[in-house]
Amino acid sequence: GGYYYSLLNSQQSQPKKTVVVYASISEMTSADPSTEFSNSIMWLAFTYERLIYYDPIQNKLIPELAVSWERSQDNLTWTFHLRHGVTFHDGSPLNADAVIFSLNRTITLGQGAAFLWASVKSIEKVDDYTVRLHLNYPAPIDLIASAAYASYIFSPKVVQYAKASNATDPKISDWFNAGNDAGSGPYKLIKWDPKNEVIFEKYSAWWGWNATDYPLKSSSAPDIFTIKIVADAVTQENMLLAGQIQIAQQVPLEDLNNLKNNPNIQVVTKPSFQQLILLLNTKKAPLDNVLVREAIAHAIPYDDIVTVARYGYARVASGPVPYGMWGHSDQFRYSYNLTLAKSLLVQAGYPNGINRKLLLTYTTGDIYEKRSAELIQSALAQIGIQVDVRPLSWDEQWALAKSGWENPNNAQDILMFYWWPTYNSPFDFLYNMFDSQSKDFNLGYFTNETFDNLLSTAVTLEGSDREKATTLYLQAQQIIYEQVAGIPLWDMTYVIAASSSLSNLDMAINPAYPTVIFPQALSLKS
Amino acid sequence: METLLTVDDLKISYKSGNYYIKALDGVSFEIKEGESLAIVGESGSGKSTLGMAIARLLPPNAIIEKGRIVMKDIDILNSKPDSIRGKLISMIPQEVGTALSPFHKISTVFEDVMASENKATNILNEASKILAFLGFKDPERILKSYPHELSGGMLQRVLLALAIIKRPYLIIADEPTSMVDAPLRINIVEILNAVRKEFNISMIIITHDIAITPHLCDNIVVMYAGKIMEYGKAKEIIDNPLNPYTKLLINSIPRIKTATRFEVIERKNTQIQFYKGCPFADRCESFMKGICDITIPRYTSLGNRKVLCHLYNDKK
Amino acid sequence: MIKSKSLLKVQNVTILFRKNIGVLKKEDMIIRAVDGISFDVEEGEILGIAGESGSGKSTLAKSIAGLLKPTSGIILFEGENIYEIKGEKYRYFRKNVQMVFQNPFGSLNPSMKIRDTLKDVLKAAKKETNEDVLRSLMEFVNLNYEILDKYPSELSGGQAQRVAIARAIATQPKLLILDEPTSALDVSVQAQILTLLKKIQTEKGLTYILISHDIGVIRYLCKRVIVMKAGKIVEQGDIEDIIYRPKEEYTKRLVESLLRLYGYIEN
Amino acid sequence: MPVSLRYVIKRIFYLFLVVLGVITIVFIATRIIPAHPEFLWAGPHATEEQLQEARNELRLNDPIWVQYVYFIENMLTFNFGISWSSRHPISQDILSALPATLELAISGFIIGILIGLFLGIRAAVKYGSIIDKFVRSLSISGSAIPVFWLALIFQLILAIKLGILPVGYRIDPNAEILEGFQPITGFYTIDTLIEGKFDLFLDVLKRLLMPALVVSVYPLCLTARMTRSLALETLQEDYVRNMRSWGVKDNVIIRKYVIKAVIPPLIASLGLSFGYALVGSFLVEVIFAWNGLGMYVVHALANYDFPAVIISVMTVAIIYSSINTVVDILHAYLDPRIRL
Amino acid sequence: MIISSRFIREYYEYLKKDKLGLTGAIIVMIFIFLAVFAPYIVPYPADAWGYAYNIEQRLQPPSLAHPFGTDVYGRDVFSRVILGSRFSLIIALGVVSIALLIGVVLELFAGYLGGRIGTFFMRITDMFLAFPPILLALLFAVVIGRGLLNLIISLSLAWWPWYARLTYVQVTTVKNMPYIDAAKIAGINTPTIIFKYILPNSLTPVTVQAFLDMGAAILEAAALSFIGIGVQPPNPEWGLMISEGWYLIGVAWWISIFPGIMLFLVVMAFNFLGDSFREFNNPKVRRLLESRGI
Ligand SMILES: Nc1ncnc2c1ncn2[C@@H]1O[C@H](COP(=O)(O)OP(=O)(O)OP(=O)(O)O)[C@@H](O)[C@H]1O
Ligand SMILES: Nc1ncnc2c1ncn2[C@@H]1O[C@H](COP(=O)(O)OP(=O)(O)OP(=O)(O)O)[C@@H](O)[C@H]1O
Ligand SMILES: [Mg+2]
Ligand SMILES: [Mg+2]
Repeated sequence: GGYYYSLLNSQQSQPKKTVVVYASISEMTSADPSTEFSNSIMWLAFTYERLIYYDPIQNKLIPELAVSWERSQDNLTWTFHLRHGVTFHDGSPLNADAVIFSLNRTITLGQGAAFLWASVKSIEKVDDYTVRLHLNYPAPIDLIASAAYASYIFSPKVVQYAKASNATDPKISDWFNAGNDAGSGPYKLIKWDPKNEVIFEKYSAWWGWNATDYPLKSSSAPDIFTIKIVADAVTQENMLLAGQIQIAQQVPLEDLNNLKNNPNIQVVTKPSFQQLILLLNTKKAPLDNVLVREAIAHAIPYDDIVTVARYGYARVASGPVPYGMWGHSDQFRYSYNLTLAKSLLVQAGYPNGINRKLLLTYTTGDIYEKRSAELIQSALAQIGIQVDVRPLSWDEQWALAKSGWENPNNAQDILMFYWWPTYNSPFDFLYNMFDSQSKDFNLGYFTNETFDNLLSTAVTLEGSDREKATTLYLQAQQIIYEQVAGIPLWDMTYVIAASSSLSNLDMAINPAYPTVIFPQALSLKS
Repeated sequence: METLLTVDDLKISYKSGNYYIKALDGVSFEIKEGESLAIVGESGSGKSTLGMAIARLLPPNAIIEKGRIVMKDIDILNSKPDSIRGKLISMIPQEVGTALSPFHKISTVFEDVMASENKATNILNEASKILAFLGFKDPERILKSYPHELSGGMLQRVLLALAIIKRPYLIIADEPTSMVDAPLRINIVEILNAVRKEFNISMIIITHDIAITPHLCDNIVVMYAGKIMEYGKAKEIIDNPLNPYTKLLINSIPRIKTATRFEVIERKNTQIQFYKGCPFADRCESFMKGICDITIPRYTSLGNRKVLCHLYNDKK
Repeated sequence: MIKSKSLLKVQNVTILFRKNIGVLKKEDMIIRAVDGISFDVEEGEILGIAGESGSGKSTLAKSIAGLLKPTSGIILFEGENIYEIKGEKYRYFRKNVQMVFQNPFGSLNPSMKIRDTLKDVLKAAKKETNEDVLRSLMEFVNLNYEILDKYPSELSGGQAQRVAIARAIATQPKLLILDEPTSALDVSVQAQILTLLKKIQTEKGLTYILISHDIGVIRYLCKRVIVMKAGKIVEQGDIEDIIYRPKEEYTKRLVESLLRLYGYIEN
Repeated sequence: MPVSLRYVIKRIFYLFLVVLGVITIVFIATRIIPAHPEFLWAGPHATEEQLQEARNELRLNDPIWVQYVYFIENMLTFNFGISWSSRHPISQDILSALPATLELAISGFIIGILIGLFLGIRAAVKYGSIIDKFVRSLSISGSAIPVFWLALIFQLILAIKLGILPVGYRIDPNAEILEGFQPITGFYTIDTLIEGKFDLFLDVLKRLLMPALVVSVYPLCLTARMTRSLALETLQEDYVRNMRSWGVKDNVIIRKYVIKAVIPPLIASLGLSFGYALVGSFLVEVIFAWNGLGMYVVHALANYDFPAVIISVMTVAIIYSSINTVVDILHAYLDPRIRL
Repeated sequence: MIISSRFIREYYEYLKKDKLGLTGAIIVMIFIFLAVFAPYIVPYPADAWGYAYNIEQRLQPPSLAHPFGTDVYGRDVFSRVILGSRFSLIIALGVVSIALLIGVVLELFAGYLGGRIGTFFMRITDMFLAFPPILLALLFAVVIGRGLLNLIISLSLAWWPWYARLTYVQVTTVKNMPYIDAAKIAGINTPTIIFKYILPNSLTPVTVQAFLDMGAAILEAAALSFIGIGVQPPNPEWGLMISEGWYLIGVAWWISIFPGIMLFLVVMAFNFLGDSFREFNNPKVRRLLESRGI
């Protein structure tokens, strides 16, 4: 024993590194900043940087890699002035070439959220630190440049590192997925085990540690930041209580009162842009009948669902655009009214309820969805609609739903899923879930020409006339509301439980970058 | 000759669920030093129970209700089993196939049997000597074997060696010759006689095989339903059985030289509850002819012999 | 003297057992349980078969009873090869050759009442199965009819063996094979069973094949005896001749030791 | 006395047959029972391309026996396909999860066997006493406890309410960064010792303790029950009575003869015990966030990742059969009567 | 037949002396009663079936109105736990009887016929025995899908080989018993021999095992439901309830503790009963037991 102890002490005599462990419910996905469109946002967001950082609460755009930007009168040209003295983790400098390389790669690969850049015609290098984007039609490039996906800038040297022939060579993707990063963010990736843990080390040469115009930082940020995959909320809570992790992404919400009373634990809540919504199969009987859809909308106990599913940590949704997002309105709530619902069903020609079990699918493993689905099941039973609630893996659920475009009768009747913004605009919600062109996510197969036209007009105005755009989006939402193409259930309030030894947590969380904790903003009390 | 063992009014039952099975019902007899006694009788008459009681090997559900067993002034039933087993009394088991642990060599068993004797002599030497005496040519090889590597006859002799290696005063052999061919039966009789002579050990031979008793035993105890029906010199009993059961037993042995004529009394179905009275009444001619009654008879001593039967109660 | 006709003919019967001891390919060890045996049994005769343990007596008996086809050789019952007959003839053979086993308990189905066991047998032989038949059968073997409603485990050894005998004679067979019918019983019970067997034989004129390792038992019932050793017939002939004038070495040794053992009792 | 080589070869050959059998059952379960195996492989609602890919991969256009031969070849060369939830080769996933499961199962198994053996012998020796009654009811009721529920209660009491033992994970989450711990064998108890990190070793042990105890319950009860009845039967054996009659002391008989007679049949049942430990650890892993095969399977189940589940089950079956083979050989080695 | 009145009477006598077995028998009887009458006796039948919910009553700790508290939907846990016994009973009976039927019938013929056919069937059985049963059940459940019926089928498919092996061993011993020879000699036909002579005498170990397996079947079904591939919500299966309550173990322990206790009690009762039944059928141990007056 003694031998080991002396060994141990000699190791500990070096100053101990500070560590923060963040438990994530889901596994990490891919590591390619151009194409990743899923869970890996959790770390891409601070390993890489965007041109602009967006604070949706104050609705403020904060300079990140770009110190300033301007758009032309016709809204078709955007010019970005890049920050000097920024280096990537490999030591190479950030300049116009790097930005152009990164954006071009993302756009050319065309995967993930690359569609955001659809308006871009070309990218021009003005000088070493100035980049100009030429557009086909007006688009909110400032918002797009600050998006959570497809907005990251990385070192062009990845071509050499990956021994690739050009920017779109799949070898680069392989190189990223082998656990390498080429970002400029405050933390660099040092271990990549996407199913178990991903570890980051502070990048001491980050420009932001000393920048005065950049608020998102802390002088006592942790040396090491670990994302640990803990697939279960109960375990996350236990580990947090035992001090084995410092931040829990999910704890059973019912436990929050206990946690709040615990001096070692803090609970941070923040409204989010994440919404749980039902998309109704508008092309399959009986839900092709708007009256039936309306009846369902009025038979759902929205408040109860929020209480049971989220223990109150959510707001009953009003329209597909979440609270806090521009273009949101409080006018689109359906009332919970069983008499109305029943009479609507009678009007629709179903006085004795529906003689077929409707299939509702949700993503397996998510307890909030599960509870919402089960409550809807028993609620709809009260107006004579039987529902078969079926949990499916996301891949399966998605594949089944997409098949509905070919044959709606084979698809589910009701699809329950989350939407959160790719970039911060009502367009992102409305287009993806309801536009007849959006075959990937319009999974209620809603087609409405007026609606489509309203959207296509509004989106071109986003960059120039925000107010006009807002009005058009509200009109579009009115159509969704009346047609009951989807039934938004609730907008989630993010709840993060963390050790009291952390401060500044509030700042490290940003609804525009869902699930991300920005470690550079954390302060670790000793 | 001095008396070696006295069994006095021994009563033993077995508890089986809610029932008590009477196994021995007031058994008394004596063995002299160097004497060999046969216990014969029906299956279930309590022969093994008697043997096990003497060797302190009764199963846990046996209840000794009454009686004493005394050997060399030691009260067998009230002393520690360890001080009796092996040292004073040993047993030779009947079933040779299961009589030794299949996982151990013969030598190990010898060592463990001798473990309590802190004699200076080498245990295995001692064992070899006895095995050699019992007719083994290569005792070392036997000691190195596992039981399943030996034949039945060899095992029988090994078991005998184990029983006598501590030089007990008495060995009890339960059915030493059942299921054995005639030539081997003779062989066993000879070995037992040799052992008895060489080591001056007394023997109790529990057996069905009455044919061997005149060759091996001085006296015979005939048992029936937990009672001794007749006791006496082996040859006298065989020549002249007194008790009706003994008569039946002797007459039931099929003869070789002359064709046998059995006198069989078929048991008749009667409503009398026999177990309260004379145990043999239901098969007894005298009872059926009304010569005697159902009550328990007393023992009658006729010289060396003792008989339990109404027919002799009045005589002498 | 009229030569009675032979009921059973055993001709050159050999029975082998194969034990596979191989790993990958077949490597067989062959046991010669019965090795080229021939003999005849006359109608009304009692034939004894003696021999040491493992000499193949039971194997031979099973074969004669039609349970075990010999590896070579034939067995004729009333002139018919018992392993080739079919249909009515086979049923005739089945009805007419019965067997009593050594272990009385083992040969009765433990989960059936005696009544049902007997009924099954009578039914199979297409005979009446009414109460009277059953009772008279019981009476014949000196058993109380109450036994009919008992299970084998509730009987004593002697009773069980009587039931087994009753079962065997229920079909009114011509040939009864007795494989050590008394060796599991007390001597006094053995005597009862043996007298019973003798009584049945005289009353019904049955033919017996009696297997026993106890020469005394054979002596009691049989005239003619076969002595077996290691699957072969060592000696056969009149029982008196075997005992007083044994020819073969093995028989001599056997008889000599028997005479020594029983010497005292018999004098 | 050595076990004959022939017997060992025979057993190994037999194991090979059993493995083929296992693969066959898996083949039947995945190809013959479902009407459209490609759906099972690619998920019931996969896109047409995914289905086509699956069809090619499974060679569904070939005759069934070609599929069968190809399937066996794949399985025997560890070509298990890709998990469609993790997108990794399943063989790689299994290989990384297996040590965790084995470490848990083996420790639970060892704890169970040792305590069970001890209790069983005690009970048999003191037949009918309080100890015996206790062991008998414990072993019967113990095997009635749902392991997953027991895990829950242990966690609730020892970790949450009392905070005595750490919960979740096989090692301190920061061990790697702060202590430079690098898994070598995947068995953390061994790895920490190899690397001479004694404090980490203690940490690993502490984390292992609770799940291992839960896993041990079933093998413990099984062993205790078997030991008890085996020892009881042995005490009834003729040779025990004989040895008593020759004056061998009771404690020698128990220590030397009874145990020796109990061990071989117990060893023969070790495979079964280990099977229980293995399955037990599958369920327990979920609750203790133990990153082993059980977690992997449950996760795969939740994601309808059938290939991953099926292959994992097959892997466990093969491990289980192999252990049974070793156990049989060991049994033959210990029982001098078995010589084949 | 093994289930003769004599047998039952003897077992009843035996049970009276075997306290553990008696306890088991009583609990099992209560359990069967509950399973049969649950829907009519539970205080909140709609809660029990999972049709209803009651937001005001959610997560109530045990009280007089809700002896086992309420769950996250405000459903009465007591009603659900009681109704859960119906699922467990159906599973136990279903699994054991289907497995018994397959295993016994298959090996009865295989064992009696022996030779190549017998060996062939035994090899097939061995293949199945190479899996720990619950994993084989998991494999089948994955293939044929979720839900109560599929769960029963999967478990039965995984279970029959155990009965098959027992039956095979038993049949091969029984068919060499003299009474089978005696029956053949008496000219009794083969079907009668198989069903009247071999079957009843081969059944004891299998029946004992079946008794013992009732609890195990319930337990394994609960385990499969626990990991989500057995009975589906909102049905009140115990394993499923434990799994649902696990999430709330910190705030509402009663949701998973009570179904767990119930599961434990019932399985234990079956185990006690099965164990006593086994000892009753084992003459060696029985003699010892009786002599000790246990
Ligand atoms: N352990 C036991 N428990 C209950 N009853 C027993 C036990 N041992 C023997 N008995 C009964 O006690 C009586 C006497 O048995 P014992 O074994 O002494 O007879 P035995 O004369 O040796 O018979 P055998 O010649 O068959 O060996 C019998 O009725 C028997 O059933
Ligand atoms: N089914 C079998 N398989 C293999 N060998 C057998 C079989 N039946 C008998 N044998 C062998 O055949 C030989 C003769 O056996 P059999 O039972 O006929 O002898 P037996 O003379 O009746 O002996 P016992 O007097 O002990 O009853 C023995 O060596 C025995 O091991
Ligand atoms: Mg005896
Ligand atoms: Mg024989």
